[in-house]
Parts: sequence; C-alpha cells; structure tokens
Amino acid sequence: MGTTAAEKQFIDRYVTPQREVQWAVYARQPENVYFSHAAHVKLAHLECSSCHRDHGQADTLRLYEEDRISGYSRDIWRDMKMDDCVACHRQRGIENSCLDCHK
Amino acid sequence: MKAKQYGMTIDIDRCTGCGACMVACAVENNVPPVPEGANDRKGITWIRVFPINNGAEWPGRQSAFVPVLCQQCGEHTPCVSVCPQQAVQVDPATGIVGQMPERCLGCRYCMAACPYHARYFNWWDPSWPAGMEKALNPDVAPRMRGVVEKCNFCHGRWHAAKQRAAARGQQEIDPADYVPACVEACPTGAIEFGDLNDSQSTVARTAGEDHSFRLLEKLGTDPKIHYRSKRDWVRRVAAAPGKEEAHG
Amino acid sequence: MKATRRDLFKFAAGGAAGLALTPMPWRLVTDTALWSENWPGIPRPARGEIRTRFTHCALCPAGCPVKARCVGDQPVSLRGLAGRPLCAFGLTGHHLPYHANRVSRGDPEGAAQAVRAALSRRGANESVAVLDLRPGRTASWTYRRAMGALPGGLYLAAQSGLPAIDLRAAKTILSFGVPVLDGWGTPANVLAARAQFRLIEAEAVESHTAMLADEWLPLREGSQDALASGIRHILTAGAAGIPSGEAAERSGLPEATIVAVAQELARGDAVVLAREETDAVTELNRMLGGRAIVRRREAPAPFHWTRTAAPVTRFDAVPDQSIRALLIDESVSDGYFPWDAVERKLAPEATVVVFASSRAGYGAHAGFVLPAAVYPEIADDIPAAIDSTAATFRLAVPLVEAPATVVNPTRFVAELAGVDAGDALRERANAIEQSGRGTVLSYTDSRSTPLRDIKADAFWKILHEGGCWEDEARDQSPGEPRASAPAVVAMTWEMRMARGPLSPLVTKLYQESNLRVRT
Amino acid sequence: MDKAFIARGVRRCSTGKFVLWIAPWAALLVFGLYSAGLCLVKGLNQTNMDNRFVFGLWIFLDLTVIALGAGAFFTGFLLYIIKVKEMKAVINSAVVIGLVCYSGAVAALLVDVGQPLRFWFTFWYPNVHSMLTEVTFCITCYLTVLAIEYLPIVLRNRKLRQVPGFLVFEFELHKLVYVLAGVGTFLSFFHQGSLGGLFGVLRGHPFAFREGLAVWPSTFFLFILSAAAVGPSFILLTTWVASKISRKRLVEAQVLQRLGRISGLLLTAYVLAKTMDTLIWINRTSPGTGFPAWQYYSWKPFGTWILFAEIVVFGLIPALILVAPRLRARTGWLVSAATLACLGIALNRFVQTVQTLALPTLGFDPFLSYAPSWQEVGTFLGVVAFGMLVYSLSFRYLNLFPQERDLQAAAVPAEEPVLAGRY
Repeated sequence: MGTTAAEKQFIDRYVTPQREVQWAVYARQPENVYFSHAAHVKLAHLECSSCHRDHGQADTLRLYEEDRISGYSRDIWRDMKMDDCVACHRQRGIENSCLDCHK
Repeated sequence: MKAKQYGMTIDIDRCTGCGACMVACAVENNVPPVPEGANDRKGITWIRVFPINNGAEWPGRQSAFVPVLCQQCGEHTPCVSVCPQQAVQVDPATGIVGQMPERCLGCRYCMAACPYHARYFNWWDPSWPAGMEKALNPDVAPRMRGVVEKCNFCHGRWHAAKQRAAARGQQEIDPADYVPACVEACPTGAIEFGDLNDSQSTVARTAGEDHSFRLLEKLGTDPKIHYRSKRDWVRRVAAAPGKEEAHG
Repeated sequence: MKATRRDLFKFAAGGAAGLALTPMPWRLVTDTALWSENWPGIPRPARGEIRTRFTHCALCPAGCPVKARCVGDQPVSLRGLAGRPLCAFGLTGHHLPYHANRVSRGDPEGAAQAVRAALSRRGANESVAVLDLRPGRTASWTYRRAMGALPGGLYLAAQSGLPAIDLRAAKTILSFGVPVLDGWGTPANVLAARAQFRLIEAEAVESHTAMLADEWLPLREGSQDALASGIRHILTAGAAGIPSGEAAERSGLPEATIVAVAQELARGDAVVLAREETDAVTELNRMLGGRAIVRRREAPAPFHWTRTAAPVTRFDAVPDQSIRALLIDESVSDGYFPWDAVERKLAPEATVVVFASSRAGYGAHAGFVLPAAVYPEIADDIPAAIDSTAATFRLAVPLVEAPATVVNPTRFVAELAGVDAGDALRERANAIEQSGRGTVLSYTDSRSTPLRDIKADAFWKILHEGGCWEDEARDQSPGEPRASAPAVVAMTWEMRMARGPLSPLVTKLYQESNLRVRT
Repeated sequence: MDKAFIARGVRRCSTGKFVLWIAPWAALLVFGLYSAGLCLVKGLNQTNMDNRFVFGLWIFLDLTVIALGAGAFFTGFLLYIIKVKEMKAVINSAVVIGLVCYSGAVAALLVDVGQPLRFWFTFWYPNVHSMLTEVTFCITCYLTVLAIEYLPIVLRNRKLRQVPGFLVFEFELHKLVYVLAGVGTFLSFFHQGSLGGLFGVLRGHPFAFREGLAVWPSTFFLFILSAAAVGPSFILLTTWVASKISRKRLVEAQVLQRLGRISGLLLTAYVLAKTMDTLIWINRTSPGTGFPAWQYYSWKPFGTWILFAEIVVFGLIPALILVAPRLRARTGWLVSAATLACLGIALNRFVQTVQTLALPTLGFDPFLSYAPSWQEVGTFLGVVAFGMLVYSLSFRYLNLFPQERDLQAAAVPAEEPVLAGRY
C-alpha cells in the first residue's frame, strides 16, 4: 500500500490518524426510507444493475454529485426516486402503502 | 398474502401504571424528551397511561390505569379523510394507520379530528443530550419540527421482521417475530398484540371476551384496540364519553 | 437614451415574469421542501451491524437480566428476558452515560493528597471511613479490606446481614409505605407471588402500590408506630402496645379497620414491611413470627479477604464528630442517609470525597467530587435483592466505554490504603467456583447447570456473556427482624426521581404525562 | 405633495395628517411581522397551542375574517348577476375589504402550519376527500380573482391612468368583470361552505359533527348562508365607519339601507336554518354518537347561554331590526344591528373552533382551556393592521366610493368647476 500518490494520501489522511472515511454513497436513500436488499435480491431476484448502474463493468467511477440545498445524492433523483420504486412495485403488483418502505 | 388486521387487547385490571410501555415506546421510536418546562400537552407519548378513579373517597375509592395509544380505527378513520395531502393512510395489508412525517404539512387538522388525542405534534426540533443520538434506533427515522406523529405499532420492528423473513426466503413474517415495544415491555402482560383476522390468535379470542369494550365505540370508527376490565366502574368511566367525574 | 424610473419598473416586472419561466423557482421550491426533511437539528441514527449482548441491570439489587440490542457496540435498546421484565428505569439504562447532570471531571490527585493529609492529622479516636451505599458487593469487600489495612479505618454501611423476605411464604403483607408493587425487591418475583399474598398498604398518600393493594389504609403521616403497636395490643390481648382506640385516634383510621387488620395478621404467615423500620414494627414482626423473614447465606468470598476485612460498622453506630476523612461511594446506591445525618458524624474540617456520576447527590456538600462510571459503563456485581432467599452472583458488564476522566472508586480507595485490589471480581468468581455450590443459569442458551460441573474459566465466561450464579437455597432458618432501624431512606421511585441519574426519557412519566408525580 | 395621486373632485386630509393616521398601524404591522417571524423561525412552540388545543386564535381569526370578507363576492353577485344597481356604490370598497380579509387569512394560515416550506404539497398531492383541500384550493383561486378585480381599481388611479397601456388593460379587464363575479361567487360558495365542513365532518368531536347532504355536513350550508348574510352587514359597517372617520358622505343613505335589508332577510333565513339544525343535532345526531347534548354545556364557562346568545341575541334580534323598514331607516339602529350580526358570526366561528376543541371526548379527559401567547396575538394584530393600512391607502388614493364625488359636489357647490370633474 501507499505505492501511488493517491494511496499514500489516503493513508496519511485516514489510516494513520485512524479517521473514519466519510464515504459518499451514490445510492444513499433519505433517512426515512427503509430498504431491504434481502427482499429485493432474495425474493424478487433483481439484478444489482437494475437499480445501481453498472458500476461492476465500469473501471472508473462517476463523480459523486450532491444537491446543495437538500443534501441528497443526485443519483437518487436521477433513477432512485420514490416514483421509480412505486412504478416497479405497481408493475409487480406488490402492495404499496407508505409504510411499506418508509420508516 | 392474506390481509392482516393488527390489533391489541389491553387488560386494564392487569395494568399497574408502571409506565414501562411509555418509556419503551419512546426508546424504540426515537421520541425525544421535551425541553424543560414543557407540559404534558406539548410532549410526545405515542402511548400514554391515564390514571383514573371512581371518584369516591376512601374507603370506597378505587383507582386504575388506562393506556391509550392510537386506536388504529378501521372505519371512517377520522384522521385519514381530513389530511389535505395524503400524509395519513390505512395500510390495507396490515390495517395500521400510517403517518408520513415527511409528507406532513403540520396543519394539525388530523389531531383535531382524533377523538382519542393519540396524535402528537413536534412543537420543537427533536433534541437529545449530547452523545445520546448514538443510542437512537436505526430502524426509525427521527422526525423534524412542525410535523405530526403517532403510534404505528412499532413499524420499524415490522420492517425488521419482514427483513428476517426475506432473508429466510419467506414472504410471510413469523407472528412471534413482530411484537411492538410496549407489548414486549409490559411486566404484567396486560397488552396482547396480534392479527384480529386470524381466529387462532390470542387477540382475536380476548377481543371477543366478556367485559371487553372499546373507547368511544359509538362514534363508529371501529378501533382495533380492545380494552378489558371486570370492574364495572372502570368500564363505566373508560368507555363512557366525556363525563365530568373521574378525571386523571 | 437615459433610463427613466418607469423603465426601471418595466425591467423589474419583466424580470419577475421571465424568472417564473425558468426552472429556478420550481427547483428552489422542491429542494427547500426536501431540506426540511433533514435540516440541521435532526440527528442521524448510526447504521451498522445489529448485535445482541447480555448483562444485568445494576440500577437496583433486583439485578434483572438485560438483553441489549446493539448497533455495532452501541446499545440502542434494552429488554428483559421472558418473565423477567425491566422497569422504566432499566429500559432506559443505556441512556445514563449521557444524562444531563453528569459529573464530568474531578481532581483525584488533590483528593488523594487531602485524604492522606487528613489521615496524618487524625485524632486518637477519629476515623477515616468509607460509606458504601450498596453493601454486599465485591467492591464492598475491597473497601473493607482497604479499611482493615488503614489505621482507624471504618467501613460504614446502612444495613448488615439483612434478613431476606420470602414472599412465597407470606400470606398477608402489611406494608408501611413500602412500594411493594412498584419496584420493590425483584419485580418478577413479586409478580409471580402476587396471587398468593394479600397486601395491605398503610400509606398516607395514594401511591401506585396503595392503588393496586388489596386494601389501602390511609393513615396519618407519621402514625405508623401507633398503628403497629395498636395491632400488637389487640394480638397480645392488651399485654403490649397501645389500646386500639388510641391507635385509631392517632392514625385517623376507624378502630374496626384496625381490629380487622389485626385479625387478618393473626391468621398466620403474615409479615410487616416498613420503609423506616422502627422498634414497634420489629416487635410486631417478632410477635407474628412469620416464616417469610429468613436468613440468607452470603456468596462465598476468598478466605484472605475475610481475614483482613474490616467489620461492617452500622452507620448510626458511629459516634458523632468522629470521622476525619469520609469517602462516599455514590456511584451506585440502594438508599442514602440524609446529609444532616452524615454531617453529624463528621469531625470539624473533615475531608469528604464523593464518587458520583450525578451532581444531584452528596456532591453539593463534599470537598471533592470524583467522576465515577455509571451503569452500563463498568463491570460490577449486584448484591442479592431483599426478596431473594439464596445468595446470587451476577455481573453488570460494560456495554458502553466510560469517559477517560472517570475514577474507579475501589481502585482509588485500595491504592490509598496500599491494598492490591487486583481483579476482585475474578477472585470472587473463583472462590464461588471452588465452593461448588449452587447452579449457573446461562441466558444465551437458557440452560442451568450445577456449578460443580463447570470449569472456572467457563464459569467466568458465562458470567460475562450473560449468566447468573444462584446459591442452593439451604439454611432457611428464620432471620432475626432488625432491632432498630438506621436512618437510611430506601431508594424508592421518588428517590430515583430526586437523585438520579435518570434517562431524559423518564420525563415521559411525570412531565409529558401525569402518570407519576415528581416530588 | 401626493395630490397628484388623489382622485379629482374628492377631498382628502393633508399628507401629514394621513401619515399620523397610518403610523400606529404601520408600527403594529411591524410588531405583527416580528411575532410571525418568531413563529416561522423558531417554530410553533412560540404559541400556546398544544397537542390537545391544536387550533387557536389564528384559526378563529381565519374563519371569522373570511366570513366577514364574504361581502366582496356577495356584493359582486348582487351587482353583476342579480343587477342590484345600488351595489355599484360600494362594490369597489367591497373588493378591497375582500382582498384584505382573504390575504390576511392566507398569511395567518401560512404561519399556522408547522412546515410552511411544504405549503405546495396540498396542491401537488391533494387529498380530494379533505375539506381543508377544498378550502385551500378555493381560497387561493378566489384570492387571485380578488387581485384581478382589485387591479382595475388600482389602475384607475389618477396618476397611473396616465400610462396609456394601463388604461387599455384596465378597460379590457373591465369586460371580464361579469365572469370574475360569477367565478368569485362560485368559489366563495364552496370555500365558505367547506370552512363550515371543516368542523362538521369531525365525527371525533360529536359537538361539531353534523349530518348533511352527500359529503357535505349541514354546517357546510349554514356557513354559506351565514357568510352571505353577514357580508353585506360588514360592508355596511365599514362604509359607515369610513365615512365617520373621514367625515365625508360616501354613499347615499338608501344604499346602506338596501345592504341592511338584504343582510336582514338572509340572517332571518340563517337563524331559522340554524335553529332547525341545532334541534336535529340535539335530538338525533349527538345522542347517536353516545353524547347527550346537555353534557357539552355542563362545562363552565360554556353554558347554554352561549347557544342562546348565538341564535337569539346575535341572530334573531339583528335580523328583526334589519328587516323592519322603520328601524332600518334610523342609522343608529341600522349600524348597531349590523354590528350585532358581525359579532354573531364571530361568536359562531368561535364556538365552532375553540369550544369544539375545549370539550373532552374520552371519559377521563379534562376540560381544556387555552390563552394565546403574545406571539399569536401579535400576528393577529399584524393582520388587522395590514387590513387597516391597505384599506386606508386604497381609500385615499383609489376611487372606492363612486358616489362620493357627486355627494361632495352637491355638498360644496362650485368648489371647482363642475366640469373639471369629468376629466
């Protein structure tokens, strides 16, 4: 480790001073959303890429964008909005009341 | 999946008024303490235990405790129809009356509509002593100032149970796996919880028992919280609409 | 051309109209609404792996088993086990580290020097003493050993060798203001036995217990002895006590009621409980001679402890103005002495050191207040509750890391006296293990095994991962009702409210509702 | 100095005097804005409302003010739809009154909600079953209508009409006036009604709950009727007050009497309807929900006197005075009757909001009382001051009372060449 400049910087910034990395999560949903991967992957057999874009294939990551006022990741407002969840649930005829996904 | 009608039966004769349910509820649902000096009418207690008595003096005096939470009305649910922006909804799958703080405008019309005063307004932004926010329950989102909230049968626990079921590859949750905090905390087991539609469940049985009644039944809101007491005066005071006698 | 005022107006109007056609105002409207979901002031609960850990609640001697739901290492909610519920305080125990009036820093070195100085100028019949507000712990042994090693060292406690109350053996309980149904003893035991005994609550105010008791006697404030000896008078057919008429006079109760109560007690297996045990009460108990008062054998302790430990001195037995230096362990307390009672025992300019987590206690009067860890920050054992007939050994294990500033009272005292505290809990556990008595109940698999079938390490492991040792219930010889009461005030609900430490959520019970009254 | 703005042929007090009159109201408005600001920034904990008394002074204010503002739509209705020509004399004033009342109410509502930033949710995610949705939609629409109705009055200002564009615009706009009156009437009927429905639908509060037609409880119609009845009275009152304060004759006497008569007739109808409704409620609706009606009046201070006051003292009596031509002819009687009517509507709205919430529902409920905090009162007064300011300014610079000039001319002949009046 610490071979490249970036890695070195990472170690100096976080590893050595043992600071928690403030990861920026593309798909971080608002606090009031309860999302269960188990339900979507084990029961509904969804592909990761159907919600998260094909990060697996890409070898570089997009820049993380955040809305200045609301503080939410732009990705959510691109293709992980409530409307998207609802649309998919409707399509699959899964009962959708607010409490299904909101906590 | 068969639709459920989650409900409770509360045995007033068993309630010791210890308050464990109120505290357990607040812990489970990240309900903040009120600021210094706020009174009982500005605080938030999704379940509140009212001391009542028969109005007599010793030796005739008798006292009891009545826990009151959202009665999860099934018919003409007063708070649902009044909300101007669909922040309140009865979940058809569970019969739980849900309140969406993020959709709420804070007009408090639903609170005016609720005859049980089971809805609470966030007069302040939530605040906990420094460091205590670490001890908040991750399954429930803290509410912001200016919105209404209420009991939703510990929906965070319902999510968790769903999650566990899904991890086992099942749709249905195991009834024993989903119990609201107040039911779990009650030291005397005065509160029973379960699916009223399921004839096998305890609640379905106890709800039909003698001496069981519901609050303000005549309003026709079909509440899903059933109370029970063998003492006539308790039924008289608790079931009767606003009387002058026996104030907590 | 020159711009007139009218042009200015036109421009403003045009600009406003134009702006409405851009997405700007609409985005602004949406984003501000979203911002209202997570504006500053709304905390974000930490996310992480959900774990379950077991411990025991150290807030009172009931020592209820606790199942802690943790996110990572941080407990987010506490629950009791099946049939062993937690009370409102126990349910919020994990908030105590953050309670409002917590003592954050102190001056240990200064305190140590002050005590040493006090020792050096200690008069002939003056003493240095530790006041232990929760006797019967392993920590108490350490204090006793330390005081045994110090010249003029005294170990003070409220009560010594308390008899236990065996609720299963009681048919009638006459309680003078004891909150029998409101947090007294081990709630689980009380609830289990409730069906078998009849409770007569004699109390001036209508407390929760009074509400729930089978009978409530609203006697006048301070007329407890009158009623007690009135009853005695009836039972002894006038041989002792005061006539029931006079008793009725002084207690404000109808004579008939007193007679009825006396007759009920006479039916046998009756016991009298009192918040302040006076001779009248003790005499009454001795007379009733119920099987409910039993002697309890203490949990084994290492032999060398018992050899070097100072005896337990009853606090009220200490001569006035004789304590040169007093160290009070207030970090946990099952009762306390009013400050004036304590002050009377102090020599002039005595040094007082208090170990406390809350500022609400003796701290106000002490020269030194040292921050102590609070449940659930520290490993400590919990003495047997008043209603447990057999000795028990269970640990409150740390769930939360204590702040760096806290002082460990036992270690402080031990160092002062030059005694090696070592790992006292471990030594105690080994001593118990060697005795081979009793059984061990493990919560993780809810199996109970005879202690003799368990290795020392396994025993220690169980104690830490949620488990409890219980002595076999032999030696049920009737205990001697206490002769006279020390001026200790039992830790009732009101006391907790008054002295804390409290979770901020307990306000739900007396501020956000009128369920409780804060006195 | 502001002569250029004052309409020709009418007399107005000196600027200095006017400023003196304005100043205290302006100060009050500033105080109101400050209190409202506190509530917006720090939240509703600034008020004395609580989880049980969720509505307070503000909702009472809104309901009352909107009822009184009904004069605007109803005068328009009378003038443009039923062609009651006298109304021409007060229509402008009525529009201003309406605008003032409605904008004031909306402002108060915005402070009253816990999350003002989410005000648009009601429009974006409306719940069509909620009376409040109906209210919100209608009031916002009607407020727009009022603004549009107000615009020509403003544009007819002596200075502004110098801008040719404005003149044309005003002229075009004036053609719409019938449409606007129609729309306004329709909207008003609805939100006045739904304001009544607001409490009539609360089956949780048997004191307020009423049966009715289809989705509308009886209070829906009672509110329409009462608002229509009191609207003219309020116009009458304000006109009278304005002329007293400005010491000028603004309209001919029969205009006021006509207003009074209309008001009286409608009020009579209202009193009858209200009485019937009350009887049905006492004998059927309330007992049906398990609440004997006597019980509501067992809580002091809300005795049966309040019912009597509402229906007889502030209902029947003014109604009779207003329908009796001889009494109506006397200004004293006319005005005091109008005042009584207005007070009556306020009392009715008070009972609907405050008493409803004060009465216990559960057997172990206490009876509640509530006193507004100074922030609430401040906001309230701010709204009042805002009204006074807008009306005063409009009165000074706009032509609120078309008859004023002629009455003026008649009173003071040859003040200036009569022709000068027609531009």
